[in-house]
Amino acid sequence: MQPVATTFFFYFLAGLSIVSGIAVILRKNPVHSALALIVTLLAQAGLYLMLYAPFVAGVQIILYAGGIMVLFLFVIMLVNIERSQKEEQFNKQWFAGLLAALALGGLFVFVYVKGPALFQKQTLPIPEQSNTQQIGVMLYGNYMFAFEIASLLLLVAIIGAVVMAKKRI
Amino acid sequence: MSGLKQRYGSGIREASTYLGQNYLVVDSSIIADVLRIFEDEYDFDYCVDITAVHYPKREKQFDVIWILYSFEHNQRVRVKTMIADGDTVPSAVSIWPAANWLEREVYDMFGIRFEGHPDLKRILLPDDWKGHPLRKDYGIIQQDQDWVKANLGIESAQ
Amino acid sequence: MLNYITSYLSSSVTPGQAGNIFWATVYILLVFVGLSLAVISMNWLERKALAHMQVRLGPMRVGPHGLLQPIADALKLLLKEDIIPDGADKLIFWLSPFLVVTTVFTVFIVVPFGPTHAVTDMNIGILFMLGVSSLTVLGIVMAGWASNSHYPLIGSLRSSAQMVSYEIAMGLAVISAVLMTSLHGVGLYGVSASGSGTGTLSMIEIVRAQLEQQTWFVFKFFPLGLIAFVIFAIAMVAESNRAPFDLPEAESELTAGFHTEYSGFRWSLFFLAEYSGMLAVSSIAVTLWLGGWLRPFPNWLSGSTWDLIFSLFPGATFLFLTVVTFLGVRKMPKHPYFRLETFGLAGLGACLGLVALILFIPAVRDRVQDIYWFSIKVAVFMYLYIWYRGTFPRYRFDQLMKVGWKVLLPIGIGVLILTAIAGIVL
Amino acid sequence: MSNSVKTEEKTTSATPGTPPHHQPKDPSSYLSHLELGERDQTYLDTDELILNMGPQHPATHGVLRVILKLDGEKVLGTECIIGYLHRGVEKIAENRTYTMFNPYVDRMDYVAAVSNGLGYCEAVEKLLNVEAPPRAKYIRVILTELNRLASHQLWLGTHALDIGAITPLFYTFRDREEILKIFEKYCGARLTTHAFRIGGCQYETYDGFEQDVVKFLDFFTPKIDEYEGLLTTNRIWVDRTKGVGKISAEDCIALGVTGPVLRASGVKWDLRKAQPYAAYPDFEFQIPTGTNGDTYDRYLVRMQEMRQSVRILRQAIGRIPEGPIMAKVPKVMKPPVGEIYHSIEAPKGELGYFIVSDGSTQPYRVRVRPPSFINLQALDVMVRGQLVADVIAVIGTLDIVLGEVDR
Repeated sequence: MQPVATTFFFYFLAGLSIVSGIAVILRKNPVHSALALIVTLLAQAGLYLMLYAPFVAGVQIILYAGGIMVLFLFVIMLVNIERSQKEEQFNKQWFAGLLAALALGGLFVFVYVKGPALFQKQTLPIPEQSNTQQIGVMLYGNYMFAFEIASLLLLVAIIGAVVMAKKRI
Repeated sequence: MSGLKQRYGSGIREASTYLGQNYLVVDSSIIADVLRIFEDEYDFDYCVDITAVHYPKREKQFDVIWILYSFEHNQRVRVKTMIADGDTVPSAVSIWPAANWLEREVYDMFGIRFEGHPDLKRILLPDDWKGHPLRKDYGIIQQDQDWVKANLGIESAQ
Repeated sequence: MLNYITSYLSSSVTPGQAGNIFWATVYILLVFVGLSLAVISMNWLERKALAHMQVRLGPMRVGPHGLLQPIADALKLLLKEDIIPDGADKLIFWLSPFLVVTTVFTVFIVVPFGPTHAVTDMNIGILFMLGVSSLTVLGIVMAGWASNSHYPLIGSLRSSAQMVSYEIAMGLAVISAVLMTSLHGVGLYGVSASGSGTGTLSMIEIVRAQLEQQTWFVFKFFPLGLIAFVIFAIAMVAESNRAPFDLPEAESELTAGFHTEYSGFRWSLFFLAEYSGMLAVSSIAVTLWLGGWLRPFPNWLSGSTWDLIFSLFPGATFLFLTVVTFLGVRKMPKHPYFRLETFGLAGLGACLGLVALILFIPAVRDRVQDIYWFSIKVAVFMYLYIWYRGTFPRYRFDQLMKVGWKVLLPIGIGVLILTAIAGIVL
Repeated sequence: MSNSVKTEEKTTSATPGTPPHHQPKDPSSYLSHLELGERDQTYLDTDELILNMGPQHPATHGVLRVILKLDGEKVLGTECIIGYLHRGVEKIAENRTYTMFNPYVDRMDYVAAVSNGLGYCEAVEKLLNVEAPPRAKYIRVILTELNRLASHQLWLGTHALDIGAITPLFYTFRDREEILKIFEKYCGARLTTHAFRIGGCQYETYDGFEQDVVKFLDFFTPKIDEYEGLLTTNRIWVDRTKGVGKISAEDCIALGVTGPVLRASGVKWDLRKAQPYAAYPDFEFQIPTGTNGDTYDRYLVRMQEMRQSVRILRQAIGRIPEGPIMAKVPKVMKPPVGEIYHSIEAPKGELGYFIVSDGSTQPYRVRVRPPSFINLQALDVMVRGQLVADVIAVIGTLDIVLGEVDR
């Protein structure tokens, strides 16, 4: 299928993710921040779709927007919003943070300007139909070990969380 | 009964039966002990009811009545004491937890205070209501005008 | 232009795949209208069926047998005062019903009513459906939180916990069905040129796989397919917040759960979303396990005679409805008060008869029977939903979690592993 | 867990319609005296949530208001706020004659109005030292047992509805209708029947009364099986009720809990047997008891009680004696000075009347010992440490009627 209005959707989604990303850090109400983060994640899922990576986009929606963010909201609802709204928005590290952000931004600009020289420009032949299958083959073939390590790490995190939540198990 | 009478003598004013029901009139000073003895020694383990009657013409205006029941003997007894307005009665909550709400209701309706009650406050009427309706000097259409005005926003609830 | 419109009619793919925007729009509108109609009729049907289970009549006043009741309800809801609580978070309160409705309706983009009767076919179809429908919980959580009240808050906490945990059992069941698509024919990893018959996430291809393998997945690797299907069928009830898993809106505990503070139009959006959600998950179940649009027994009762007989079913159904309606017309009281209703009912019967006649036309018949079989299967699920509601008490929250995590999840994993083993060994 | 719901004042003070100077009380203040249950031990910093349930709530059976202190969904403590339906029945009694007060008692436990009337009439009869004739006693037993069935049916329907099973409600109401029809035929009223008079019954049974009751019993016996078929072995029902709202026999007695709740805890005590009244000594029936004292046992006990009521009714209807239905009672009743306490086994527990007479036509004091009121006291004990959903189940299983709690 031929994509429609590619440029428009790219700038739309990119802009959306940036604006909502900024909203995440600027909103005082944590629930609003979380919702803005969801918008960011959804916009990114749209970008993945434009990159012919539908599987990644689907996983992005189902895991991040539908799963993790729901848990985020779940936790945020339990905390005292009154208290967090009175707290200061930025602490004293904001300057260091700004520096880091600027450095990263500079790197991006550098890559964008010098990019064509550094990276060879080529279009990879990505078969949209078998994209999902290829991810599967990669994960369970070439990167089997890394994949298993990652899942083990998650298991450790789960156990840690359970131990933290319950004193007596 | 006779055991009680021996122990307290004049404290037991009257112990008799009317229409097949036993009752006991006890001096208010020993009521706590009497109730405790009924529970401990005579197995009256179930406090059926606590209530009061108002006799405005008497010197001791109130009758406070405990109706007790023993599962073991299948018997009821009414223990009664007389107190004046403003006197307190020892609470029976520590003997029978059931007494909790019953005493609150007596307090609500008659204004009799129970000493040692964990949370003596009104139960059926609003907390800031004035007056105790089951006293004989409380008219049947009487109401707490201020409360009605403040809470319902109307002149009269009648 | 006309050519552009007509050229699609002969194609054998969905308008989305064909890149035909006109027909895609038409399909979207059709799905939207059809869905709304389905929700409305479901509303009437639920009230009637539930009423008859409970020895009462249900709506009887508005129209014959309360047929117009849903319309009256909708009017009432639209005219009702729209209340936004004073302490509510206005923006989120306003946004959440729309979010819920939008996500639920988006899901229907990939629902295959027939080999070409879907708005589009994605190669991540099932993932897309699960993903987007998992966003509805966000709307519910937002609604509960934004209401700024205790009951909605508890309702939304419950619903988020419930949906997240049942999604896992649901996903496992789905994976075992997806696995079945690849366990036939070439290649263990399912890498194949055509993509059909081997591992796929596309809704249409999953149904095609069932056609090629000559079996509905519910019967495949018996009883593995059946168990996976049952897991899904239980989890989907929990996902759509229906009895006996309707804890987020448990009337007796939380008054109305997350939508306690909603009224009028906004409330009706939640209502619409709930019923569309039920339809959505039912269509997933039908697609994955019950052969989607395939007619019954394509393997045993094959041949052109059987094809003809089965293709007459849609028309026959409407003919049956027509007959029932006209019997109802004859039974209407003769009192002049009922004259209008009698005429109305007769009119409805005439319309149904007309539809039946149209459905008997060969060209229409062939195009429509897929949709018919799909809808019938979904309707069975809808009836099950009503039936559950009529018979089951409500689970308690900890028991609900126990069922999800300690029963469905282990069984789901077991079925997944066994399916994989069965696929290699058999 | 708490204040994501911003502040209590903000939500409540802006309610339209209340006078501006009226500040509703903060619900948490009601709980200040309670020794609360223990919270789950965690490393997380969580708060309690205070949930105000009622007085307008679909499952509090009227205008009961329960304030719950929750840790998540676990109940740490409860406080019942009652009195929203207080009509001062006891005060009214002091200003009416004995006869005039009779219809008022029907309005207390309005789903078992006949039982209320029976208790009051018998108490006054005792005070007057008269006895109702045997035929009247039999009619009283029949109507009271029918009323017990009706009350238990209403309990079953609403209790099941609270737990989420909506269908039994309609089944029980369908069958309760038949009982109400018999009441209507007998005395013209369906709910607040005022069926009995002091000294006997006002009305002779209508023609075909016996047949109607027998017909009802034949119709009703299979219906009990139908209810049980829907619930008794229903997996979810058992899960929801077993082990929920447990109360031991000792606690029951200490808290004065009576009726099916007490019997479900294993105490075989029924006033119909323990201190028989009316014509109950003539009948054979059993007292069903439970063992665990949980909601499921209370359910089973009440179901068994329905069967026993049917048994009593079958015995009673077969041998109603002939004779007068009214004892000789003076037109103007002036009981001698004295006091009486008389109690009967109402569907909900021990219903007692304590009447003080000063020799005039009006009672000097009437005290009602309402079973619902005292049973409700056990709510806190029964729900501590359980979940919000269990509170609903326990309120349902206590079978309270707010008209009787508040009087």
